[in-house]
Amino acid sequence: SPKPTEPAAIDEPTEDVDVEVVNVGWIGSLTGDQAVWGNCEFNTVKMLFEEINENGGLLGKQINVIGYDTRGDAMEAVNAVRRLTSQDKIVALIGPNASGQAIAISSVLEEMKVPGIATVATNPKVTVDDNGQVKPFNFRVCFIDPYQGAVAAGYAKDVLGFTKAAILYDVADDYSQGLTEFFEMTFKEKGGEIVAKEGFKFGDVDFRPQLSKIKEANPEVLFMPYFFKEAALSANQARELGIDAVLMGGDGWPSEVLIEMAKEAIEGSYIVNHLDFADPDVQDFKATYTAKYNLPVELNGYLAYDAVRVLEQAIQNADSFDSVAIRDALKTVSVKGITGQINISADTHNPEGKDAAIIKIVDGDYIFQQKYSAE
Amino acid sequence: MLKVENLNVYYGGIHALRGIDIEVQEGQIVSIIGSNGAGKSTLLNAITGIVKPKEGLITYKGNEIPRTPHKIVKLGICQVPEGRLIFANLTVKDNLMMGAYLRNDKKKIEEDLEKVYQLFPRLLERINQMAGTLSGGEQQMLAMGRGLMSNPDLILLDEPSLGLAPLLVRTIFEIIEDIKKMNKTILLVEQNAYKALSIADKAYILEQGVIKKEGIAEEILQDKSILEAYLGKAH
Amino acid sequence: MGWYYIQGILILSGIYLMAVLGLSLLTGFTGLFSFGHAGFMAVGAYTTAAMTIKFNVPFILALLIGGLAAALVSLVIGKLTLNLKGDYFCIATLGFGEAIRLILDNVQYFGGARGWPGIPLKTGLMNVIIFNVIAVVILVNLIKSRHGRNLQAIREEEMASQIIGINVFKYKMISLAISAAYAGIAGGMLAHYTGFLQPKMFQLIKSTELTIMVIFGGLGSISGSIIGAIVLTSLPEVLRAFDRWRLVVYGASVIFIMITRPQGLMGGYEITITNIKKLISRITSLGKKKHTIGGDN
Amino acid sequence: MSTILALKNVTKQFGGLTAVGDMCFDVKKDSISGLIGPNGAGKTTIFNLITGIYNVTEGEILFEGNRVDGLQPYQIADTGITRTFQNIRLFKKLTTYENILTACHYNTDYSILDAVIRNKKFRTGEKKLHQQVQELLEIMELTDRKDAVASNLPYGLQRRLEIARALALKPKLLLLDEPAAGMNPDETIRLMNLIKEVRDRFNLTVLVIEHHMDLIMGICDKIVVLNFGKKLAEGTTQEIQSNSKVIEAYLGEEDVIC
Amino acid sequence: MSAFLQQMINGLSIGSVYALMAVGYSLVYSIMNFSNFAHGGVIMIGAYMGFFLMTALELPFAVAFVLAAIGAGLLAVSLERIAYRPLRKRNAPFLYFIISAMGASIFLENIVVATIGPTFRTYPKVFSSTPFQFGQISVGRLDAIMFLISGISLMMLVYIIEKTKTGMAIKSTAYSIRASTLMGVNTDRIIFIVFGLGGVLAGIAGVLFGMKYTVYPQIGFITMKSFIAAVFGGLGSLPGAVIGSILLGVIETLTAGYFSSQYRDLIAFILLIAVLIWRPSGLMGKITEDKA
Ligand SMILES: Nc1ncnc2c1ncn2[C@@H]1O[C@H](COP(=O)(O)OP(=O)(O)OP(=O)(O)O)[C@@H](O)[C@H]1O
Ligand SMILES: Nc1ncnc2c1ncn2[C@@H]1O[C@H](COP(=O)(O)OP(=O)(O)OP(=O)(O)O)[C@@H](O)[C@H]1O
Ligand SMILES: CC(C)C[C@H](N)C(=O)O
Ligand SMILES: [Mg+2]
Ligand SMILES: [Mg+2]
Repeated sequence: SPKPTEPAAIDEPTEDVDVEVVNVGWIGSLTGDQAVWGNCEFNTVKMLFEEINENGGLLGKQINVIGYDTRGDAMEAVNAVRRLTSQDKIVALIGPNASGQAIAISSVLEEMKVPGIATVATNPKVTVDDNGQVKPFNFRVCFIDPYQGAVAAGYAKDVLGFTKAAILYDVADDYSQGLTEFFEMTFKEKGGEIVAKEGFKFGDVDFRPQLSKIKEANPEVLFMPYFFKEAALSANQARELGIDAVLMGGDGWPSEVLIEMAKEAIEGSYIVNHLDFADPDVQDFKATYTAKYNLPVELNGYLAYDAVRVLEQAIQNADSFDSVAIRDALKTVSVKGITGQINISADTHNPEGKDAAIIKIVDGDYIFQQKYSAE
Repeated sequence: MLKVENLNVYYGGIHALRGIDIEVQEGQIVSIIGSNGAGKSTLLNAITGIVKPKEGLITYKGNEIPRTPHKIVKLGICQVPEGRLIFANLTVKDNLMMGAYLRNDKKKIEEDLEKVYQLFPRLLERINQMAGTLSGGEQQMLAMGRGLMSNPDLILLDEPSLGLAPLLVRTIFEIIEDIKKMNKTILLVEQNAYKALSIADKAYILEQGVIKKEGIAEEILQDKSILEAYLGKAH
Repeated sequence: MGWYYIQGILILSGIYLMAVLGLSLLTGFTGLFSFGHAGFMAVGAYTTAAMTIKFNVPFILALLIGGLAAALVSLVIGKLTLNLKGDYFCIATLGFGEAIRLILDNVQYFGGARGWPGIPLKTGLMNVIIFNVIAVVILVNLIKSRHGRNLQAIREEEMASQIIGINVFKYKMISLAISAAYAGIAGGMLAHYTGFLQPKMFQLIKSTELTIMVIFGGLGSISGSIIGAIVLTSLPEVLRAFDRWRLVVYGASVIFIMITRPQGLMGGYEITITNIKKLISRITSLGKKKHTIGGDN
Repeated sequence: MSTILALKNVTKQFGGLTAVGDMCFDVKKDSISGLIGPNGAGKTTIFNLITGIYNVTEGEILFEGNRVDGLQPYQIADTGITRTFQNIRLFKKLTTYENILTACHYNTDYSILDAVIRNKKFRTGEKKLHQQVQELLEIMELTDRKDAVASNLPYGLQRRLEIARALALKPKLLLLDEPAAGMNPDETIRLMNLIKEVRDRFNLTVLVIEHHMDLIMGICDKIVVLNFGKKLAEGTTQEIQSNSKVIEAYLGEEDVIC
Repeated sequence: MSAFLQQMINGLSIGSVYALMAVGYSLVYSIMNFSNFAHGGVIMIGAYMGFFLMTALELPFAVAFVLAAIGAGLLAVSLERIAYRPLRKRNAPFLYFIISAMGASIFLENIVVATIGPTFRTYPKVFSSTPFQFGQISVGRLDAIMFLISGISLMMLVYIIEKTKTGMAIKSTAYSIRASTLMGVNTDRIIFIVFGLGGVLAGIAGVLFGMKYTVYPQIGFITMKSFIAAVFGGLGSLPGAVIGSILLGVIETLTAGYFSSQYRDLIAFILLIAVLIWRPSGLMGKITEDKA
């Protein structure tokens, strides 16, 4: 796997921002369960800024990307952002690749007044605090979980026609909890019934006690809003226990690893995704990336791509590398990304009106079904 | 049978043995006496390889002894250590069986076990007790018994009478003489100098890591000046 | 390297030092090994944060309340486990430490397992230093008193301590409670330094790190603990340049220290004015020969 | 002379084994009494019972007329009983001085808070302790070894240090468990004199376990003989020396050499 | 009823995973008297060895399995040489061993991250994933195999320790290396055997664990549970380790199944503490009284 840039290679950053090189930060999982994603995201960010640099840079300056590993850990993420904002003097941050870390770092970004663009962190609290106030320096390029949960529930109920759903979720993860909450809400609103709801904790590998309980409840669809490793293990164990419900997941699923680990178990499952991987719009990027890194593009790559585009646009609009100016520009950015048109809303700092893509796993492949949007 | 030449042992900066020479003939009882801290235990430990001498040669039956204790034991040398070092977590019986660890002659082992029980009937009574809960004296008996179980040719005894009741002290010395009769050789370290000298063939007096006197045990026992100088004025 | 960054490392070192000082009392001077101190840190951290955020208590006061809360929890734990021997005590504390974390995992009021972001940043270099100076003074004075000697007697030989009239259980309790209070305050400072709390921060590995620091510095040496805390807190930061080899190096160094210098850096010696004087006179009398502090092997 | 310690029908069982059975005896104030008997007779067990390390299975132990069985060891030390151990138990890594100083802790009562703020109470208290240590070091002739680490002391001195440490408590009753074990005859005699001296100086009562008969016969006012956890005999040295049961079970026929 | 039975089966199967790990753990504890926290690391390496032998070298499962077990045994033995022996020669207190072991475990985990990479790997399929079906109740094939293997290895170990001379030497070495040496025991060899056996067990556990779940650098983490199980049963007691593991597995499962899955781990730790308070040396551990 590719090596992240060595932070040691960076020369003493000068206090003055007006130098030839400007630092942009990235954080995410380079190790740990989601390393596949984090690495792809980091690679993407580096690749795009290299391209930008080759084309003369931004506002006449070269961009240097500094990235740190969070091991998927919220605390590490906080430490890394502290270092990026204080020592490395970044002007903006891209990442991290999960809500748990994104929520944890949001207050540091606020304190240091450096804008951050989350890639795939879908939990609402990433950009909005408990009181519904928007966090001035936190942005994202993906849709959010109330939407994602509603799409999943709506599709399960309205399109697939299931009325009895069960949920297994990760209690230690903001993303999983959020998605569960919104799935449950919509599914019930639509007249469906949640027949079982069971939790586990990040790090668990055995889900059979919970699955046995779920089996008793006899659901038609089992919603599994968490990441691919746990998804694969729990899918295998569910089948082993004789659960034949249709499985359904969120954007935590799409990954080669999932198929590799649980090909048979997840056959025929549905996923709510950010995009259709076969969309002609994304093929260019896919090709360049694969040519450069000899690796497939993971989900995060596409959103990281859009995050870079959004940041690029904002810097140009701001015509400055001042963090606050970039923040102000971000509030009104509108660019055509590869996952759709991205219009950041000044009220929520989320992109408005992005459709979700429903994907079905057929013969070990992610097959696009339709764009679906919850009303 | 056993010959120690120019043995020097150090503990860090402490020069515990300074050029010791001793010789033990087959079938003899050789006593080593000397006050606390003279280096008696250190000498025995050096012979069995527990402490590594800095200098010196130890030969057993004409060959230089190996360096690791378990190989030395295999030659038929057995130490009944000071402070007993019984296996507190094993039963009395298992402790005795550990003594016979290197032996494979089942029958003979059973016989020897009987013999030990005869010598120390108390051990038979406590056969399944955890050795750690034995009284001090009982532990001493066990250590002796365990030593005998290895059926050694040369047996090194480090203060075997320590903490024993008077009657038992006598028994122990009788046993030592019995062992000698079984054609074994004994190197005995004792505080109880009179007893030790009276059963020994030969004796060494060790003071501060140096051999101060050696000779026929009986002669030393007669020599009032030596007794006063090295063994205290009590007698 | 910016001052802000160095300051960060110093603050973090100071925070761990606080916990290490407490653990040093327990481990170095009382001979009890705990693998549950992360649990006490957690209690302190969450209590302090709750005080400042939910009840608007001033920071310093909140820290003290956090320490107190940890001490109280430790008393309950001590009552149940201090009679256990050696490794079983160690394991029981491990169990308690993990239990505290797992309970916090389920306290939704504090964000549960997902964590608690947005804690105000109040821990600064100044208050960390002041707290540590006070902590050291208290510790030194305690150790150099009959109470401290009683603790050391317990470390050396428990049964003999009983026989000379030391209420072993009570003194172990005191030692545990004080060390838990230190850990609790450290936890409170940590909460207000990172601005984010998550039960996962207080896993077993954190307790281990604290113990490693104490042992690294040398059991029974306060100056050793201070050096241990600072060196080992900054080490992972310094090693960041090693990227993914960082923790490999860290793990290897831990083994290396254990097998080469198991008595720790200071080996039970203290840096005091008299010792320094002694050392200087020794160095001068030795001429140009190089010498390390604390001398002995 | 009044009774200071009394054992009344004391029994101690380990599982099925009765280590001490129905034991009764008194110790008179200011006396030196001996406790002898074959190995495993239950002598050390009796010490362990008196000092609260083991709980009695049955019976009562009275010290100065009050029950002490059931108390914790440190509470028993509080009442004025202390001991030495058959297997030396010093604070191994502390110096001679520190060993004694620690044991002196009784003689001052400043609190932890006093210690932390180093007030007057603390300072006068500490001063008193250090004086006491000096005295004890002199009496026990340990002054020149005061900075030696306990575990490096020769065996004989370690035993002496254990006694010094016990004396630091200013006990009323001192229990010595084989204080002369591992000592040569000369050292044994010196120890004997020391015990007498200490008894007079500190107004102590002493109960001693020994297998060295010179010592026992030389200093004891009274001797209790145990066998198999039961009392075999009790009396003066002459009585015991001529008691045929004792000779048979313990002393043996011939004249015993220490 | 069938739901309950299914949960019991789940519990037994989780318990036998713990048991496989706990037995090796306990074995080392029984002789070295310290908790070898590096055991988890050895399990992890064992799992990787099995994986690479099967995928990169395309060896048949049985061969890979045996080689991985041997490899893990060798690793454990070398760890002993490097990280513990110097301490042993110095009579260091048990805590130093624990710390050294933790260092080793950090080292092993991260060396894998640094070299092989942090992603997890999936074993090729060896056993069919269709479970044995008994009416409503299903028993995974791999589970049955694991249960069997834990049982067999335990019996073999108990036999070695209780019935052979080597076993007695293991026990005596556990108590005092010095005294054992004086009995003619080659204590270095005994320790070699113990670590080797512990390592082999770890290797077996690793491969089976990897097949059942996946292989990733943090597998060692799960050994925390087996460690609890071992304490539970009484450290150093092998049957205790197995009984503790099975109990823990069942209790955890029942907690998750009938109470709340969130409290699963908490219950485990509370149980640990309760057992220690009730029986300070675990269910089957020996209680030793200090003798003055
Ligand atoms: N492990 C050790 N480390 C340091 N010094 C030691 C060690 N063992 C013994 N010594 C020292 O070496 C010297 C000789 O000790 P040794 O035990 O051989 O004497 P001894 O004649 O057996 O005495 P005793 O009659 O008390 O058993 C003593 O000064 C002792 O303090
Ligand atoms: N904790 C224990 N568990 C079981 N048995 C014990 C325990 N402590 C002592 N015993 C037994 O009680 C008996 C008396 O032991 P004790 O130590 O009191 O003997 P002693 O008279 O001091 O002998 P010695 O003179 O040899 O020291 C012994 O048989 C011993 O095995
Ligand atoms: C990569 C994504 C699955 C991350 C997820 N949407 C989150 O917010 O945590
Ligand atoms: Mg000796
Ligand atoms: Mg005794």
